[in-house]
Amino acid sequence: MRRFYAILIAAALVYMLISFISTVPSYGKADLKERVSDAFLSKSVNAQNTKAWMEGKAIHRQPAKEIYGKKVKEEGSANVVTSIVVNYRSFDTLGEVTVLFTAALGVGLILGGSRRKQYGREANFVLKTSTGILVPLIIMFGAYIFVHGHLTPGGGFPGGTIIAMASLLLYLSDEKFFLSKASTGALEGSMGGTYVIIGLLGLAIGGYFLYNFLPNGVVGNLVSAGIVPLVYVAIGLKVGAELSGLVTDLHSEKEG
Amino acid sequence: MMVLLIVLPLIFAFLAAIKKSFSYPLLVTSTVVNVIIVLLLKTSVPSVHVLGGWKPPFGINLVLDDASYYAVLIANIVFFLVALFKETVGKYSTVLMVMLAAVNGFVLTGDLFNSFVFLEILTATGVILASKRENYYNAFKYLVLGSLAGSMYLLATIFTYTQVGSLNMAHASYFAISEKAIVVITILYLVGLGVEAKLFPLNGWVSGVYGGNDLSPLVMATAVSFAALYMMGRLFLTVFGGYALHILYVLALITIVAGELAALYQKNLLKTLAYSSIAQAGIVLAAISKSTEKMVSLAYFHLTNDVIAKFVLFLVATFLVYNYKNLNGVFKKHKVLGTAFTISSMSLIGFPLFAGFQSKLRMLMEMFKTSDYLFPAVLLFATVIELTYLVRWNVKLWFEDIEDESEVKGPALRATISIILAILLVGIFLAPNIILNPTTKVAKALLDSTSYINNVIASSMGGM
Amino acid sequence: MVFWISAILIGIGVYGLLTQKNLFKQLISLSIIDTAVNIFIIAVGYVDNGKAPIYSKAVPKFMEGAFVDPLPQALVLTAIVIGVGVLALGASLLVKVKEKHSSIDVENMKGVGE
Amino acid sequence: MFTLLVALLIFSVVNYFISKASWRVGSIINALIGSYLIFQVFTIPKGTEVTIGKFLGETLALQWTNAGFYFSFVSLLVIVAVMFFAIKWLDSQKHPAAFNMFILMVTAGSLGVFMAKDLITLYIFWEIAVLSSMLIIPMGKKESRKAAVVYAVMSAVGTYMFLYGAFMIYSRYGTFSMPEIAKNLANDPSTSFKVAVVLLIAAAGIAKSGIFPLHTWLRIAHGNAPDAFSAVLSGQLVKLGSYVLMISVAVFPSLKIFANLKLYSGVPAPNYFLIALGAASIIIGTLMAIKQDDMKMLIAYSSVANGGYILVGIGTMDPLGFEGGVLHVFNHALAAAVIFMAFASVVYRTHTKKISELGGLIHKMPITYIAYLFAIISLAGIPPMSGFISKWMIYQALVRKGMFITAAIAFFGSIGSFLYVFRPLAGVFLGQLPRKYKDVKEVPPIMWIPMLVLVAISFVMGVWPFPILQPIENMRADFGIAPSFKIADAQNWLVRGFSGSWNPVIVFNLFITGFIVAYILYTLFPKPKKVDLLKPHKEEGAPINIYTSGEFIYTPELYHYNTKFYAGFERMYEKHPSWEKLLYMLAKFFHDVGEWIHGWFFRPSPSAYTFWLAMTILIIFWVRW
Repeated sequence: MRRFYAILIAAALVYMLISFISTVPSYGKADLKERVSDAFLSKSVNAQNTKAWMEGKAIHRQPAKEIYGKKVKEEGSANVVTSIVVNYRSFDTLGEVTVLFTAALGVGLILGGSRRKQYGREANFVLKTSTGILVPLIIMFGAYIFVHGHLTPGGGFPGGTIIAMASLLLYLSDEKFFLSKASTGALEGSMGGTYVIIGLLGLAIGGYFLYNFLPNGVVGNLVSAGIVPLVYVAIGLKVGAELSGLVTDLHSEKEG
Repeated sequence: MMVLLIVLPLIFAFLAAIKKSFSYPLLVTSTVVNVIIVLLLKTSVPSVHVLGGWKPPFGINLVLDDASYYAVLIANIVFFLVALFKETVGKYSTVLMVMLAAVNGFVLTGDLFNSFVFLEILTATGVILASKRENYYNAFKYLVLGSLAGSMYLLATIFTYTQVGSLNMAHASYFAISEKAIVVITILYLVGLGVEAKLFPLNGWVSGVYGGNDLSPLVMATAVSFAALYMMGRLFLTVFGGYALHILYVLALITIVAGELAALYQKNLLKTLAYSSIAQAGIVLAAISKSTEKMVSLAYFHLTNDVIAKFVLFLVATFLVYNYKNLNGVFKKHKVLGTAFTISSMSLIGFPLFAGFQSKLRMLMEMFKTSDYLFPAVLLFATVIELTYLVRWNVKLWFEDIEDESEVKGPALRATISIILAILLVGIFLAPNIILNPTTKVAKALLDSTSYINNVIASSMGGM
Repeated sequence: MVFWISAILIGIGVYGLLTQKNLFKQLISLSIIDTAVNIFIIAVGYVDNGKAPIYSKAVPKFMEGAFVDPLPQALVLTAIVIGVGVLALGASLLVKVKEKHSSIDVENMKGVGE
Repeated sequence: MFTLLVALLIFSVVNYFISKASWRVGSIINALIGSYLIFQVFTIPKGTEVTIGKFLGETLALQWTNAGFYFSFVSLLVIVAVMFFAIKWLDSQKHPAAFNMFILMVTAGSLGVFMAKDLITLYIFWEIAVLSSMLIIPMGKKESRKAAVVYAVMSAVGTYMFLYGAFMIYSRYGTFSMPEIAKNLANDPSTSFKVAVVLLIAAAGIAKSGIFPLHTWLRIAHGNAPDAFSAVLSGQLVKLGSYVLMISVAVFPSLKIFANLKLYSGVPAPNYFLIALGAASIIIGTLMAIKQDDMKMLIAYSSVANGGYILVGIGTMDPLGFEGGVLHVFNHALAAAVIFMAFASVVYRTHTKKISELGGLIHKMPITYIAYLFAIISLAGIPPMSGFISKWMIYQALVRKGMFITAAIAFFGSIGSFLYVFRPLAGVFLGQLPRKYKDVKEVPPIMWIPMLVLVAISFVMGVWPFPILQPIENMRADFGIAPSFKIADAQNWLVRGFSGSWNPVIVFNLFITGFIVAYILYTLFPKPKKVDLLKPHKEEGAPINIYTSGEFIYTPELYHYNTKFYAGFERMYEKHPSWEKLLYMLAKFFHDVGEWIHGWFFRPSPSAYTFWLAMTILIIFWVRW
């Protein structure tokens, strides 16, 4: 009976959501001209006239222009999603980093473990050996991902997660392995601090928090897009440390 | 400048992660610095900070106007006061710093998605605080409800994006959203924010979280509650001016009655106060939903009184509950705490000589002026019930024969702060304008979406 | 169509939350809802025949309709991370719930009645 | 005036700290302040107006009227007597300092109520009085904790109805000032509005003076409050209610306001309704008082009955009835105060308030006995005490208006009052002295002097009532209730009614003569002998086999003739429906609803939360489309 009612309610909710969907432009027909995204894509936010844009009278249409391999004054990352995540809406990302930070903190506080939990089962030979081979590669791959965050798909979060995979692998393969809280915490904290300090430098230099105070370079180059790669490196290391810490917490227990 | 309110606690929190033993001093420092910054900011109201220099509606912007200034002021002072209690804060100082940043961000932000992010941080930190003293199941319930609400909030934000084309609040307010879409958006926002704002059937988490330990009610019932109710006003008055207010009104009235009745039933002191705080939130929401300048101003006036009173009540109650097995007659041992408790509860009821009287009576009068006879009736009915259980508790705590003979040393700091705040409540009764003037400005700022939009637009023209 | 999928997924998540007695399954239902919302967000930004919004040698030029909407993708990135955080918190809480109440099944938990 | 009130409020806090050092000094200071206040009320010129300040754009003001003067004077008499009484009595209390503080606050609050010119000022001071008295009540024994809550809730029900009414008035006329409201109400065409407003305003008075539907708090609050404070509660605080009732029918001239309504027995329907409530209170109060074994609860119920008399008198809006009702305020205040103080003295010495455990105290506490005796004579309305005058006036008015049923009830109440006041008299003071009280002594002079002073005032006013009738006449004139003849005729020593007039001095002389004759007869007859109450038990052991008047006597206490004093009479209505139970059921109902809400919405699992969240969205969705 309970399930029946649950189905009814869920069905009613689905019906309601579907009726809501009628207000959204149909799938694939999104018109970017009406959205802020066009300005992001064409890297022409500074050229917009806010008032006119909001009133909808302005030329929402952005002229086609060459971007890859050019020097674009406004923004320099080839990956537009990255340019949004770490530049246009970098503050969201700071919040996001904070959520993760909070989660890691919370897991630490809630579980409160301080030593490695023993499961009493030995990892097999294949796992052990391959871990030894794979871990450096994984870490390198992770680092590659977040260093190239502004050029290719990926970025700090995936990169960090991949790094955390390495530590997870280590945990799985070795009952004794234990990352000290102090080290992950220190990396986490210092990298988070780096992000904020980069932002504050922007505030000091440009007058805006998280202002891009470095030259943008040429779109598509590794050294380009100003503070974006720096921030992504910080985020990558931070997320890596955080998730490793999280894994550590899940694999630890209270003393005694 | 205003961005420092968010960033400084955050960087302090990150530093605290490096060296755990510094976390408490860092918490105190960050709250003190924040209070100072807030006070310095007074001169720069209204202003808009454009993050990264990306002008709205493209980038994210923080808006400091009269409304958000007031909310930030209250929140930071509350955090400062909480930070003084070293034992209570315990291991949770880093969490509190993050939460402070989140509250400030939630209040200041002018971007819908950004507010979602901060809402989620608030929920996450709230869950962590709630889990103190092994209160895990209640924390989990809060987590489920909170993140469900977060999903609704996010959905609403996305619907707004598809309609408006940006995530900026000023733009959303400026944009004429189609009738059909705005219904969708407001319903989802109402449910999403309703959980934090303790709107009726969505507030099941409150008693577990407020009643579960000695730290979470102190911040959740005061600063976070204030921020959530501020956001309610910001969204439903400034951004979606006027939509869904009648739904809010009905739900708020039900909230008042349900909260009071549940409190009447409660035998646990902290939970009683938690339910009472639900009812008070209902009153505030009902007043907000009237969307006239006077009523909104009174809503925040009432909320301020409630926040002060609740802070004192929880400060005293948590001390009692976690130090004595039996509460009968404990105030005979702690006269100062008792006096503060009584004054605050009388203020909550709305007896003359205390702040609650000013806000309740003014609200009644205003309602009668606009010939709404339902809200006053509900309010007065609720007051009778509120009086019943608060008097019952006061009498029990003061006059019953002592059963728990143990005596805990008088907490000097707690007593001082609670009595000072209690005296402040009397002061507000005598000079209500010290609160009413700012809240009138709050109401003006919340209701005047034109100048809100203009501020934001101006920031994109001329910089900071 | 994708919209429908996300709506149905939300329905499934809600169904799970309503019927499951195991708290961890509820947490997973929650995660399903999160995912559904994320799918919805991504779907909202899709443009027919649009490419991933990354400039490269293949697509060096900004052109109308050439790319899908990058903003929802950025939002989803944030939303996913938030979901992860919440999930981690919930899971760790459940570990402790299990320790304290000896079960994570709503009906078998001890000492939660008030 | 305002400075006076504020000074009182501030000083009450100061006095707390003085009393902390030495409560006796504090209580002496209290008594001195009280005495000063009595002189002060005579010096304020009538019609003085003081503006307190602005509240929400409305001016709050105090105004010194005849009514205010009369009520303040009566209140102060009672309060000051209790303050003097407390100087010694307080050493039996646990919280003397707090008592000193709150009683001063009660004084300030009540004076403020009587001085208020507008409804909001009245409300503010009213709440101050309620709040401070609410904090004194739980200082008594165990039960008093619950009593305080019941008191606060009942009072709040009335008060908030009052407030609702006040705001309804404000939203219509834009003023809180009572004279203006009176003017506006008289010209208002909407009958339903007027009826609603007047009854809402009256609700506060009904709750406070213990009129029928909200009377139950008197038993528990008066019965369990600290003993001397019961005197203030019954003698003074209840009169705040009478004052508000007077406002609702006299200050808002009901005869003019309801001129277009049908008259029943010469009074408009709302007044008739109030009179009916008053009559119901008389019946309930009397019958319940007769049953009580606890002497304080007994007098508490008698306060219900007497509140009924006052309401009936005022409600008639007849010159005689009005004067009678208002004079009854004075009489009952004094009588109830003395009775409760006498009981407080008894409890002070014997530590019990059960009538059946006491007896024979006349030999040990003769002065208290005399004070009590005269007080109950006044309460029962027997000449030469002043109680007679007010009851006589009320009867006159009722008969003249043709309200025979109400008159019959009033007579019934009067006879009933003989029964119930006699019960403590016989049980506490007369009869046999239980052995354990053989060392009981009379209370010290500082405690009996206030009682005797009040009794003396009541007595003098019974013989020569014109000084107290004068302010009442002034009041009546203020409210425009003009009689066709002069009621209090001091020149001819006459009090006039519709059916004749009488000379209080002559009546007094007759009674004194009768008393002297009776005393002579008493001395001529042989003296009664004393029997040891416990003697048979000591000689014969367990007295199980003793059987008397249909009862087995298991314990010596059952020998006491006060046990089941009015058993025969009580049996006639022992299965009566209990209103108190009904109110408790209501309270239980809200409590259960709270439990239900708690169980359905707040306690459950995440699933249930999800359910409610989904339902909320769906319901809103459904309502919107």
